[in-house]
Amino acid sequence: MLVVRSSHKPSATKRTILALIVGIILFVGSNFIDEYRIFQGAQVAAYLVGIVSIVLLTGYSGQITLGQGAFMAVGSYSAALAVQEFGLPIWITFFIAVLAAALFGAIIGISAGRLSGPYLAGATLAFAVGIPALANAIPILGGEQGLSFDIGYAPGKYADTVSPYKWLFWICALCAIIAVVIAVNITSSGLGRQWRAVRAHETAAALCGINPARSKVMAFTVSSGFAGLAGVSFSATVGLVSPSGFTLALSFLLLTGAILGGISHISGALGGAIIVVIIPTVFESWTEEASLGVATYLPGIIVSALLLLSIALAPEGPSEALHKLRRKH
Amino acid sequence: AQGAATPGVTKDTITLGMSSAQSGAASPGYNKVGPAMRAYFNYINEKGGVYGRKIELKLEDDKYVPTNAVNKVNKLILRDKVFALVGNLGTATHTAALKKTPIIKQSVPDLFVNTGYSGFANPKKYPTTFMYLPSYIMEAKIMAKYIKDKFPDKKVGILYQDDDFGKDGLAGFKAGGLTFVAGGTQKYASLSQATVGLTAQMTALKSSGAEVIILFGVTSATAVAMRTAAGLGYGTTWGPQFIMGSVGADPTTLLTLAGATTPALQAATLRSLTGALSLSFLPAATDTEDEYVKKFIEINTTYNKGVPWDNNVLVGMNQALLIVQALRAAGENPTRASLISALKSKGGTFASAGYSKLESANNVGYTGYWVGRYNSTGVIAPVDGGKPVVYTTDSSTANGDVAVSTFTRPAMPADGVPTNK
Amino acid sequence: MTLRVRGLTIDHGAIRAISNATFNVPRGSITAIIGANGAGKSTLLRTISGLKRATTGSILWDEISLEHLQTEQIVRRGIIHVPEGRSVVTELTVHENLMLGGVWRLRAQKEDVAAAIEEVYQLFPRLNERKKQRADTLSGGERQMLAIGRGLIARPQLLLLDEPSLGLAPLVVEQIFHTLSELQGKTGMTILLVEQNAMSALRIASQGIVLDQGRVVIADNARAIMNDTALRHAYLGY
Amino acid sequence: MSTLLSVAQVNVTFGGLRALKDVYVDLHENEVVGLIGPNGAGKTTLLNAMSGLVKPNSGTFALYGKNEDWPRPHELVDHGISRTLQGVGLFPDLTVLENVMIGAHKFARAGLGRALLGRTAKDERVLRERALLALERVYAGGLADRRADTLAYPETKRVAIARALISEPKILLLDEPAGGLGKEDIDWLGLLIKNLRRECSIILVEHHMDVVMAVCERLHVLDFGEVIASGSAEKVRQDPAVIAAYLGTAASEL
Amino acid sequence: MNLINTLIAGVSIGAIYSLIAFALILVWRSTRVVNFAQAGQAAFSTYVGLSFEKAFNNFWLALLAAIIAGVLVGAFVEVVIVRFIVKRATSAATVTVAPVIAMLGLLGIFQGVMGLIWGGEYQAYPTAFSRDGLTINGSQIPFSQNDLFVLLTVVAAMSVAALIFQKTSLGLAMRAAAFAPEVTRLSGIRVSRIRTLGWAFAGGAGGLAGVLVAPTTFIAPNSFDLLLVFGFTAAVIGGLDSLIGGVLGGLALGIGLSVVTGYLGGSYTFMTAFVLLIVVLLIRPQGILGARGARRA
Ligand SMILES: Nc1ncnc2c1ncn2[C@@H]1O[C@H](COP(=O)(O)OP(=O)(O)OP(=O)(O)O)[C@@H](O)[C@H]1O
Ligand SMILES: Nc1ncnc2c1ncn2[C@@H]1O[C@H](COP(=O)(O)OP(=O)(O)OP(=O)(O)O)[C@@H](O)[C@H]1O
Ligand SMILES: [Mg+2]
Ligand SMILES: [Mg+2]
Repeated sequence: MLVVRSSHKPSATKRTILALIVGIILFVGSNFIDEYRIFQGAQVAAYLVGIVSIVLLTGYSGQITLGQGAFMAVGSYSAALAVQEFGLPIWITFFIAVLAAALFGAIIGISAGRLSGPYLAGATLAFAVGIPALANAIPILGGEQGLSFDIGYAPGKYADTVSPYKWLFWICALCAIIAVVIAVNITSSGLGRQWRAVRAHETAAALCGINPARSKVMAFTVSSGFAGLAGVSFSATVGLVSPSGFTLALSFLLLTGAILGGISHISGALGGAIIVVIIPTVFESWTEEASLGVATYLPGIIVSALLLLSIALAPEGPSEALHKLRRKH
Repeated sequence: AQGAATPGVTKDTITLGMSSAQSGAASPGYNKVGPAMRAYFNYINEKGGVYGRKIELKLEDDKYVPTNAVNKVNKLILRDKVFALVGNLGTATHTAALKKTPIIKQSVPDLFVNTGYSGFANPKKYPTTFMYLPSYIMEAKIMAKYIKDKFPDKKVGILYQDDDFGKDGLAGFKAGGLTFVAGGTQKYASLSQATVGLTAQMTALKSSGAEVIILFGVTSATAVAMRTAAGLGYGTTWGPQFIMGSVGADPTTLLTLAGATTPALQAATLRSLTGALSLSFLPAATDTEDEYVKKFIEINTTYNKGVPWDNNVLVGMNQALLIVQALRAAGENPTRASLISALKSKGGTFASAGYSKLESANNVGYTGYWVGRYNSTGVIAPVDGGKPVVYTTDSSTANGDVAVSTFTRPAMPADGVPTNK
Repeated sequence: MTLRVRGLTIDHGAIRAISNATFNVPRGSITAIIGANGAGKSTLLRTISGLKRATTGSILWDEISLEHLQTEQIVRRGIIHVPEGRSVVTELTVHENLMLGGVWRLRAQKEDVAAAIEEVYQLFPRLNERKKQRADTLSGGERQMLAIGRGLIARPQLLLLDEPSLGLAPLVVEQIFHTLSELQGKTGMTILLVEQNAMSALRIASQGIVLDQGRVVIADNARAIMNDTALRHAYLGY
Repeated sequence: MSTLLSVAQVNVTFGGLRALKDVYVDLHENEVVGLIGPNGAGKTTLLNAMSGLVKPNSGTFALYGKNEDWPRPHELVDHGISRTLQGVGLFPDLTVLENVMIGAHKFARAGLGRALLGRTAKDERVLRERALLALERVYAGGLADRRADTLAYPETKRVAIARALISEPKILLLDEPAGGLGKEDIDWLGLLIKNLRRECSIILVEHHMDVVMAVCERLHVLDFGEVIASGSAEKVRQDPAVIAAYLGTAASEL
Repeated sequence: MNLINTLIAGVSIGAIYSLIAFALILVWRSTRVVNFAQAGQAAFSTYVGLSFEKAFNNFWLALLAAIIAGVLVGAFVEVVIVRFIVKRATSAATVTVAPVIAMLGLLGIFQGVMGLIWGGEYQAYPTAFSRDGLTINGSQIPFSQNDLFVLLTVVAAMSVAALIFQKTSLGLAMRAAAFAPEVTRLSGIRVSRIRTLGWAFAGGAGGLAGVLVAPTTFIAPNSFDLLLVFGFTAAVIGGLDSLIGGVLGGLALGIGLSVVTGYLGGSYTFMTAFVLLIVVLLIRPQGILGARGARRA
């Protein structure tokens, strides 16, 4: 007898309902939390989208990226330009950011699609350093000061009652929820499966009718689109799009978040985002009263050591490690 | 407001906040400013504080990254509920903070921002923000005036940092009526001087025939430029007059960079520095005769243990001295509003080490510079010997009025403890 | 020098690959280990060469127990393992792969290594033709030849061969088995041969060990196993 | 009897090495053609040329009676050609079911847009059903949820065949399917190939002569990149050149 | 004239990228890890050198100290950290990324420790030879005795390393251990020791590179970070597996950047590196001298 097992993953509809519930919880919950936490929540949401974009590209499609910050920059600058030059409403610029970054990703992906491993890492690294430096040189992009990107206040009569942080948080959280739902849609569809197949064995995938080059460029494009969204969310929290916002350190931080959360699952991204936002703050506050040198360098050392430790102990991320542990017992 | 307590002020404390680069690539030098301020506050606290209240400084590290700055300033205002922000560092970082934190909305006093970007001195846009440094435009105008006066027929070249800092400078030079020799306008990107060097630029400057060369960049770039120049024959076959902006001429840093602490390099270092001109608005940290410098060194030794005295410590202590006076002027029961209005009305009269007037009335910082020359021991002293001649101007790019300042610096309060009202 | 295996049990996590195996491989013999896919043959060889640790039991070679030695140390005692799956270093050339097999032998033996490489080239002329080519451009069978060749360079005293005939042309298989038995006769080395191709293996072996789901079910004279039809049906599928 | 696939005058060189010289092979409907020859003779290279993994220097490629350009690997499936790899070539970190579903790629209708919106449920159901059927066919239905890298060797071979069959090929290229298998599995494989003949034609590269002789009508023998013999299995087996180059004494045992 | 000067300046800075590329390639070839912590490791060794320099005022002694420090640090890093990470991160998703992240973490630790020990200030490092531009036909060119020394050292170090890799048993063992640890162990080679040795070598090379580079860039906990980006770019352009490729890649990058910086301005420097890299890789995805990819089936 042939039984068609239902997949263990919830269907798209279930996912959407789940997302709605999460959204409502966040919406209601945001009224009971202090402003600073809400602001940090918005940051976490922005990082979350960035990490998701890395998980898609590196975790699923197997293309390593050290320069996701550059794609975020492309998205953010496009959005800010759209406001500045054409006076477009802010909400449209979120789409523009996604499209612009995706387009850019497609172009870069066409060349990067031929590279692998450290060669790709090298190219993305150079890109990550190059883009902010370039932005600095192009006058229309506002130099070091960058461009303003202000999502403003809640509309109409809510402008006075809803604090700007809540407004910011809602927008960033909405972006993050949409991003996660779409990302999960992709990874649980044939598309995600194809990416993983190409990652695992390019030749075998080709013989199954998948065009590996196309598949890789597609992953690059989609991931860049997410990065673009991360970029605007991120810029919304700063109110500004500037070269110093998209340093190599940002790209590395996101990658770190992706690894710590678990690079092979979208589910880890939230954990990763929380870690990269919260952990440094915690250690900084510990060492605040220490002497100058110690206060300057100790937090960095602790965070780095923690990072090393977690990679050595759970390279797949905490969820996978727990899973393995459970299987053992 | 009536009834509601002023944030950051309790019966016996006043809490201030500061966000600056304590670590990361931009931090060296600047990361001494905050601790120096704290050291001075501790000194004051020991002397009874401000009307009995002890001053606490919360120091946050933003690594010179705008996102971090927003996060940290938000933390200071929303979480730590500081009374005022003091000495925040950086243009892009602070622009972001002004946008995405409640500085303006909650009227948080935002004192003595540590940047020369003139745009912050804009009471309409940023009613609570006060500058500290003279603007880059002022500096360039003063430099232009000095060069036109002292080197009237010489060909002038410039190396500037290719960003807003350098561009502000260029605008100032233009306003000052300075023209550059063909091929004598060279720029570098802020990250590239360490990785690609400045050979291309310095070679071009040399072949342009410039006799006076302005170095309008950060200190590390100045050092690379000087060193590259040495390789091109500076001091032997090539003898241009170098003149450096204040940002790129922090003497301690410059000396270290050039190798003053490395025996093999000392002689060459001093040779290449000797004779170079530089602009400053505070006394030289090496000027131990200066009453302010003297007192600050004293305080540094006891309250900032282990931190060597240098220009950055001077900057921090001087800021702290101004802040204490502002807090006193705000009254026995200070509010954010009273602090701002006190600063506006009385800031110009505060005692400080600065040789020019503090234009707090218009949210502007110091307004003048003096020109100094490095001698053969690596110490900077006024060009013509004796007291420094201070030039003053404003930040407008429209008129180039630069005048010798008539401002006389107030004397140091007794024992370095302000008693103003 | 006999290989003595006593009460050997080996686990892959929850999977017991070998349970309580006890047998001897007499010096100078060819012993064939046969059994179905998954019987534990490879695991056994990997444990002897120290790539895998046993759960319990002991392995003695030359009265020295091997189970706590590192692979390198085991190799230096003359025990050479040619693992299954055409294991070569794909990024090195054919010649370099062969040289690798002799790297650990000291300088004094350099010439002997050269001679051994020559012998391998004679055994597999194909490899000689492909000398300078990177191993990842070889055909499947050529790779297998190279893997076996690398093992022979070290002039083993105990040679562990895991499915050497895999993917080789019938003529070559014949030739390899022939060479093995010849080499054995000439040098007196001991060979432990794992094979799917049970009949060919037993034909050159003096002893056969049949593994079934990790247990030694038979350890007997090779000829006896071949002639026992019932046994062949039960475990070898003929 | 019509010709499904024929290649002729195929030449492949790697650097200075001529791996294939004027090689030809043709394949008729519902037949199994064996491709044998010594190691390094060029068998895999020929399959690679036919499947676009190697670019021939010259040669013609005709499919269903029409001359075509040499295909690119991912176009094979659309031409109705499936191939297994000499190694096993599964995707190790995918489940068995997923592995086989990848093979059914060409039946998927949903594009990027639907994937983004999560509207792929129908597609997924169709692919899953097909994949399970394909797995059942090679008696591997029970393995569906296992990760491919946890399978035993014979199981991987079965899954690889299922993955090749799921796209309903007209032409199947098998590269050493019996390598490393035990007697029982080999017997089963021979049977499967025989059965498959009813729905497709097969080119079989194999060193296990008993399988080859049991299932192949015709044989092509390659040596040093050249066809040294071709014709009915019976005839080729007794060809002295083939015996000398390839079979050895095994010829007499068949 | 200006163009020639620009090109010459490019060679002298290119030599430095080559050096960094050299250290990266050494580690890559012997362990298949791209060592992003190299920047920190090299800076650390250079600080040790600087301490010696200050204490004894002897360049060569300091150089020796830096190299030895580099060797020790390299070995330490391999034994204490890399080994575990390489062993644990084996799944398809993590095998390439985890070591990269680990190296970034290591970089963070290095920088912090250096800051604690030596402070954050940029410091100058002396040169062995004069930095004054050589005079040719009466005109001074932007290429000094010291630049010549650096260039020759790079070429010499590369040649020695290439010789070791290509011609000695040790080199063979290193290459084999990098790609196929198991077969290598089965060939009687102590793979773990060989890997440690590879890291030690590369660490020493990093120390050498640091001391030669430091005079041009200053030394600070993070002063080599961007140089590493360029060194990595150079290595990738040259083909990560080829030491000679690393030299060529470094020189090509140096000259390219010098020309662009000289004629267009420093803002385009980083973008140029990216464009150059992409152009080279589009033509040869394996880099100028990299080996061709393996056969696919
Ligand atoms: N790395 C591993 N992890 C988990 N289980 C393993 C591992 N290697 C082998 N096994 C299991 O151990 C058992 C014995 O495997 P082994 O490879 O030794 O068999 P074999 O007789 O060599 O088979 P074959 O003829 O297919 O090579 C099998 O059930 C196999 O699934
Ligand atoms: N990319 C390549 N570069 C150089 N030589 C190659 C390349 N690919 C294959 N060859 C050579 O071409 C010849 C044919 O190889 P092929 O893989 O087709 O052999 P085969 O007949 O399949 O052998 P086997 O039965 O051992 O699998 C071999 O000698 C091989 O070394
Ligand atoms: Mg086996
Ligand atoms: Mg083959």
